Amino acid sequence: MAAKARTRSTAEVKTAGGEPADSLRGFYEQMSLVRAFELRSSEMYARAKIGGYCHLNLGEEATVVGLMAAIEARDYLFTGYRDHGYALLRGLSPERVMAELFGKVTGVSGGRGGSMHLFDQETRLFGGYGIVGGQIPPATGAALALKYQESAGPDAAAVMCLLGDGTTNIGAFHESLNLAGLWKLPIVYVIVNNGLGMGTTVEKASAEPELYKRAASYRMPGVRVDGDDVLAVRDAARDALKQARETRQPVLLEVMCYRLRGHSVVDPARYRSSEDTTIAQQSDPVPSFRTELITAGVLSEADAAAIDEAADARVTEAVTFAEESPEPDPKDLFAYVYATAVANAPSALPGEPVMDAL
Amino acid sequence: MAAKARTRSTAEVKTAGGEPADSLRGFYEQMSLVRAFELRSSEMYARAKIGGYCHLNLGEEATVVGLMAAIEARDYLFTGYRDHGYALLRGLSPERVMAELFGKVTGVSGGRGGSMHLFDQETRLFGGYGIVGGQIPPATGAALALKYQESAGPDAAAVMCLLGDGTTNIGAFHESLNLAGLWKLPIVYVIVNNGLGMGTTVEKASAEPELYKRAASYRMPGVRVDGDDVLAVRDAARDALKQARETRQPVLLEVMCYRLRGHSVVDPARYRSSEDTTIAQQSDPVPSFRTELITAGVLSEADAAAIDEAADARVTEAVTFAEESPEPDPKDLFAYVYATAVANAPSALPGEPVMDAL
Amino acid sequence: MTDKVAPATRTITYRQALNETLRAELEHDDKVFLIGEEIGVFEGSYKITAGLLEDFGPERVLDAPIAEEGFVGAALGAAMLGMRPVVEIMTINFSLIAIDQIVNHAAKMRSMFAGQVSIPLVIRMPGGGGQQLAATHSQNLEVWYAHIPGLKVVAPSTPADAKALLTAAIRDDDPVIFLENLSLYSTKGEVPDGEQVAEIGKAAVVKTGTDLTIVSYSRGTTTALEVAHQLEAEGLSIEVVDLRSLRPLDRDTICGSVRKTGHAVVFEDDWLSYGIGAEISATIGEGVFDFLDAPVRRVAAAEVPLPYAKSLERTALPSAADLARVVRDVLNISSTPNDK
Amino acid sequence: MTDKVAPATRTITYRQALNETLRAELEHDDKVFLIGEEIGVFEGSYKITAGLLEDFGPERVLDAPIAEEGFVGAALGAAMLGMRPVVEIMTINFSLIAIDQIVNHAAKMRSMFAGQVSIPLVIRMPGGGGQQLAATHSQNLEVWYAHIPGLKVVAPSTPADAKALLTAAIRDDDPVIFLENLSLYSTKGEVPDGEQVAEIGKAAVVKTGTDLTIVSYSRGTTTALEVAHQLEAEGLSIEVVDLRSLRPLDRDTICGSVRKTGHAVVFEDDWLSYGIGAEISATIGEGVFDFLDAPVRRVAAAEVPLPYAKSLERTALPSAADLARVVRDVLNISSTPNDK
Ligand SMILES: Cc1ncc(C[n+]2csc(CCOP(=O)(O)OP(=O)(O)O)c2C)c(N)n1
Ligand SMILES: Cc1ncc(C[n+]2csc(CCOP(=O)(O)OP(=O)(O)O)c2C)c(N)n1
Ligand SMILES: [Mg+2]
Ligand SMILES: [Mg+2]
Repeated sequence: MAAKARTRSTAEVKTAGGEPADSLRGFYEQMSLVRAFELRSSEMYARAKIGGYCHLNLGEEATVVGLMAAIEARDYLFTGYRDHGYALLRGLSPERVMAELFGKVTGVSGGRGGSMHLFDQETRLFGGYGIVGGQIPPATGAALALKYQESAGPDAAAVMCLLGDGTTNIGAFHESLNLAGLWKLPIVYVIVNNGLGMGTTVEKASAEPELYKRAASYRMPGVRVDGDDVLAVRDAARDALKQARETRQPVLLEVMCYRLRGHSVVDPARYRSSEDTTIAQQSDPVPSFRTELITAGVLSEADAAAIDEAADARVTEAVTFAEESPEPDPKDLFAYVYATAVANAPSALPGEPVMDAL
Repeated sequence: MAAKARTRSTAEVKTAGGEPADSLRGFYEQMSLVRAFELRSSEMYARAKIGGYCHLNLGEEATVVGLMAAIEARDYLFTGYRDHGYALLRGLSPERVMAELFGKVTGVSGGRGGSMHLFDQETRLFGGYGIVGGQIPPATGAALALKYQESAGPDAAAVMCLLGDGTTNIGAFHESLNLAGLWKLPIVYVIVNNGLGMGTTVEKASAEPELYKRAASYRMPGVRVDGDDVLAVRDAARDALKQARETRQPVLLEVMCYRLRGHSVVDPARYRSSEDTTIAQQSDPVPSFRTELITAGVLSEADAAAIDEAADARVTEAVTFAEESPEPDPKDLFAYVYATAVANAPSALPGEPVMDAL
Repeated sequence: MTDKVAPATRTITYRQALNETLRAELEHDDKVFLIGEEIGVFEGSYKITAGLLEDFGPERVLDAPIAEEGFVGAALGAAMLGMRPVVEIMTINFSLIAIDQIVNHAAKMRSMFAGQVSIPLVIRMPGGGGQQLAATHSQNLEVWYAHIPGLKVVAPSTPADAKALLTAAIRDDDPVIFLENLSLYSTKGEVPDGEQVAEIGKAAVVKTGTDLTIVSYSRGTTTALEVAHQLEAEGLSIEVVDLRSLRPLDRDTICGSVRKTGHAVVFEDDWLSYGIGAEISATIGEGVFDFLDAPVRRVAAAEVPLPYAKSLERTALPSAADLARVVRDVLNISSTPNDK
Repeated sequence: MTDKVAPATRTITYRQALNETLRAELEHDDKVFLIGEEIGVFEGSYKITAGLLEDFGPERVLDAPIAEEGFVGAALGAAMLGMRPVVEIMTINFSLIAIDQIVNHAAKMRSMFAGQVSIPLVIRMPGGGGQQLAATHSQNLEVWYAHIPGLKVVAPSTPADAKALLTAAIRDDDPVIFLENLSLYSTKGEVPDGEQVAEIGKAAVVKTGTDLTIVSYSRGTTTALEVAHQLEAEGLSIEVVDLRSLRPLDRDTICGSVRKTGHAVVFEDDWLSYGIGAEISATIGEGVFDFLDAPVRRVAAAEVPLPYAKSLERTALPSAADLARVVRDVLNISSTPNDK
């Protein structure tokens, strides 16, 4: 019902709204890459190449592409554990992302973080966090650091902090948004509202399910946008980032989208109603964006097919790279525990006498 | 400035608004008792009869009296650490409250809780909590239990949960109000907004300093009332409790008042501007309510003086009782650790061998 | 365990034992209710509560938003009014968000209010590594809870103990931390039919032996038994003490065993320094000093945030092979006291 | 401590040493900033930051709302971008609200992200009982932090160490938990002038002796020294080891001392079971088993939520008298091994 209200009619699509064909084509390429990567991740998980938990962006591709089109290279990005697509579009190679999922030393986090903990200092992808809401205070602090380090203005950096709808109910959300509002920090909090936190609907989790309204508790603008509309997402995010960087006005942006499959790869999502599943499938942004671009004459069927194939090939290369990469060397187990070396740091392996290991 | 806006002109006072003289007189007696008790607590602290932290309701008497006039005996009350006045008006004898502050076995919490942790099962004063915000989740859970235990209606019980303005910025506030809004729990959250959390003003602590507005994040009514106006407080609280007990609609009620002195007995509050101090003193509800009642002919000067003297005498009795009461017996150190006895429960005193104590 | 005459048994998983016990207690006492994230519609992240929402309805099986501090504290408040909530925290790692309510509130209220209120609250949560869940999702923080007066902390290692300790925990009038382990859920064991109520605070000698005592708990006990049986083939007689309860700690049973064997090794899944094994070792050192023929050794996890990569995870976690090696070491050391 | 040639010294309080060090580090590095509740306008709940807001302004001395998880996490985030935040949590009891950010995030990030980010973060907080602050405000939870890889945990006992360890902590590129103690703030000691940078991870023998080693830290060390001096009058020669760093733990210094004295007592303010002393005892038991003439004993707090009433509080907390009694006990036991 709430879901239905969010269904977007193709008539609203803005492809004709002056967006250059190149850019549209680029967006489709990105969506196609994320889709291909996630489908392959699912397959690799089933083949036990990937372990632990693995959460996919399937169904959220327009949101991922729109947000990543808005963020600048100088900005910092913090996300939850559903992070593959963002890492790819932040500029990390599919090879290094897939290698991380495989737990290989060539992975973005050296194989130590896995799917939930993608991090890259260079592209300012500042994690990948598995504890619900855990990313929100550090993201807020990154914005605080920016305030120390540079002045507001169009060239200033900002922080984008992604979180799920279910995550808005945790204390860290409240504490952090209050700090940002109080201290006027350059940060945009983006609620990727896919309607579900595992199996619980927004309506069963949030007393105020129109989540953008929660911004008012912090005198912060709250904005909601259709997450299946890549251009709308990009524009809303760009706008929010502009406020953050130019006037230090933090913003809460809610992006409405759908999760196409289960919460994680292993979840068959039996709890979902068939109506809900149908809506999610009908709203799938990848085929619908494809159709739109073809209808608008931006792509031919053949172009689109070629893009999809290229994406798939790219992911195949990534899998090969991941497969062939070495695992981290057990000798390096203690390598990164401390940045400043310290006397008596533990280095015993299980069963080693405590005194010998000194 | 924000403080000025809260100053109440005597013209607004509702003493003439049909409230029976007896009831008004009773309120003054209560205010006078709280005032006398708190002044004496301060003195006893200075004389080292009271230890630890000691937070007073000085300046908040109209709020205390108004709230306690609204709550019914069947309702449950949870408060923070600034709890003496509430305990007194909940019906606990000044003797047992003072004895608790003195750390005596006759105290309401057996001398184990002290000033911050007043608890009485019989009058449903459910604590007294020293961790900021710590009372909010349990209070919410008490309301959940009520929902299991009885149906809504005018005779149903409800929970009143008191908290300070500074406390609205902690995660537990957000998580709890969301649960109450979501599950429709019979609870009234009362923000006793005295403008300060220790030395920090509301404006420096809360991005949205009009705290009652935060109710909107939980689709909950938010109400603000003048805390120097005992009748207004009582009426607003009664109204809120009515919604809680009859329709299970939780309410956030903000009561605007002033802290007359420092955060705790030992705080000289040097950080307060003289303007702010002046406003607090001018708004002092005890002398102004006294004057109002005398002006309205409810009390004569002599009546008022007699009430103040009686309150003082009552507190003197309490001090004598507390002085003469015994300290808890060290032999009872382990008495209340567990309700269900259990094998091997620790009972060693410092330095006793672990094995002997078994 | 109760000492009734041997009831009929069935072989079921640890998961099923928990599920059946929750069901039985929901039936047994209408003050019991379950609360936690995804325990209803989703049937629990690890499916411990499968079928319970359907049979008991949303009041008795209450799905909570992601708000550990809020809903754990709410369960505590409900317990103050006489309800008997059984909380599921999805894993022990997330309990850090609720720990103020658990340690500063649930554990302290009864004492602080001089016995005027009791807290019949159970908090169930699994811990443990080895599932490639990486550093934040693989912890064994049981020692934190075991350190806190006012809590009771149990950590069953078998389906039968899971049943009997969970029943005891739910019927206990104090806050009980009930520690499960991800890698135990699918393990099987014989479970007696009918009501079984364990005595909290008691360890068990789960295998007798004369040469050396292995002390362990939860997942570790299953490995300890495996190693003990394997070493039997080599002619070593190993006793295994399963702690079952971390607080209170049954020092008599531990020391009684080591007094007999003269040798002890602790096997634990947490980090070595300041872990559970430290207290066990200290207890043995103090309690049976004169009977100890060799230093107490601890086999514990390497002190690193646990990495995701299998190669590193495997290296960091204590294994049966590590335990067997240390047991042999200790027994050698005792036969030639000067080789260290 | 540094090994420069004896600089001039002044006798100041522990509080003043902290205050001066914060001032010096704010001057020394403009990436350093202070954040915490009531540290500015109010000058700190315990006045450690007195005068700093006035001199460094609200950007360098940042008053935070009551939101421990939020502002501790924010400090962590600022550290990720190269700032060097020094957080004050009003007391260790309130750190429970922030502990997910400290343990699940600050401690793990560097490892989990393969060294791509460092966390130069200091979290200062006092602990300790004895002030009649009751159960929720009197805890010594240092063992929780000491158990966590990725953190460094220090607990200075003197004004000089407070200065040198705080300087080291602020200049260290890892998260450092800096443990203060309410009852140490007004204690005095000689503090060398000029820059002093301690080596984290090293214990110190603060008094030499030959009969028995007392191991302690923070407030406990002051009591240990007092008792050691008092027992000297009775002809006992007591060595005192001040741990200074709880993680890493300097096992060499502890074991080196006990190897010499053959006897050890741990004096600690936390609860006995699973406390700091458990690890010290286990370490000694394993490290110098063959040199130990008597069981290691622990003098620790009674295992109750600490009551407010003075009569009970005094009974529950370990005192100099308790320590002296146990030291005598241990030395007697060693002279007549069969009396236990
Ligand atoms: C503190 C904490 N509690 C619970 C979990 C388990 N958990 C992982 S994801 C999730 C649901 C989050 O939903 P949402 O915020 O909507 O994000 P989505 O998965 O839909 O992207 C839960 C409960 C966790 N990781 N951390
Ligand atoms: C979690 C926690 N953080 C900090 C403190 C220290 N503290 C005690 S009272 C207080 C201020 C609370 O202010 P407010 O909520 O406005 O209540 P008031 O004292 O004004 O009644 C603070 C910071 C605490 N007790 N608990
Ligand atoms: Mg979601
Ligand atoms: Mg206040």
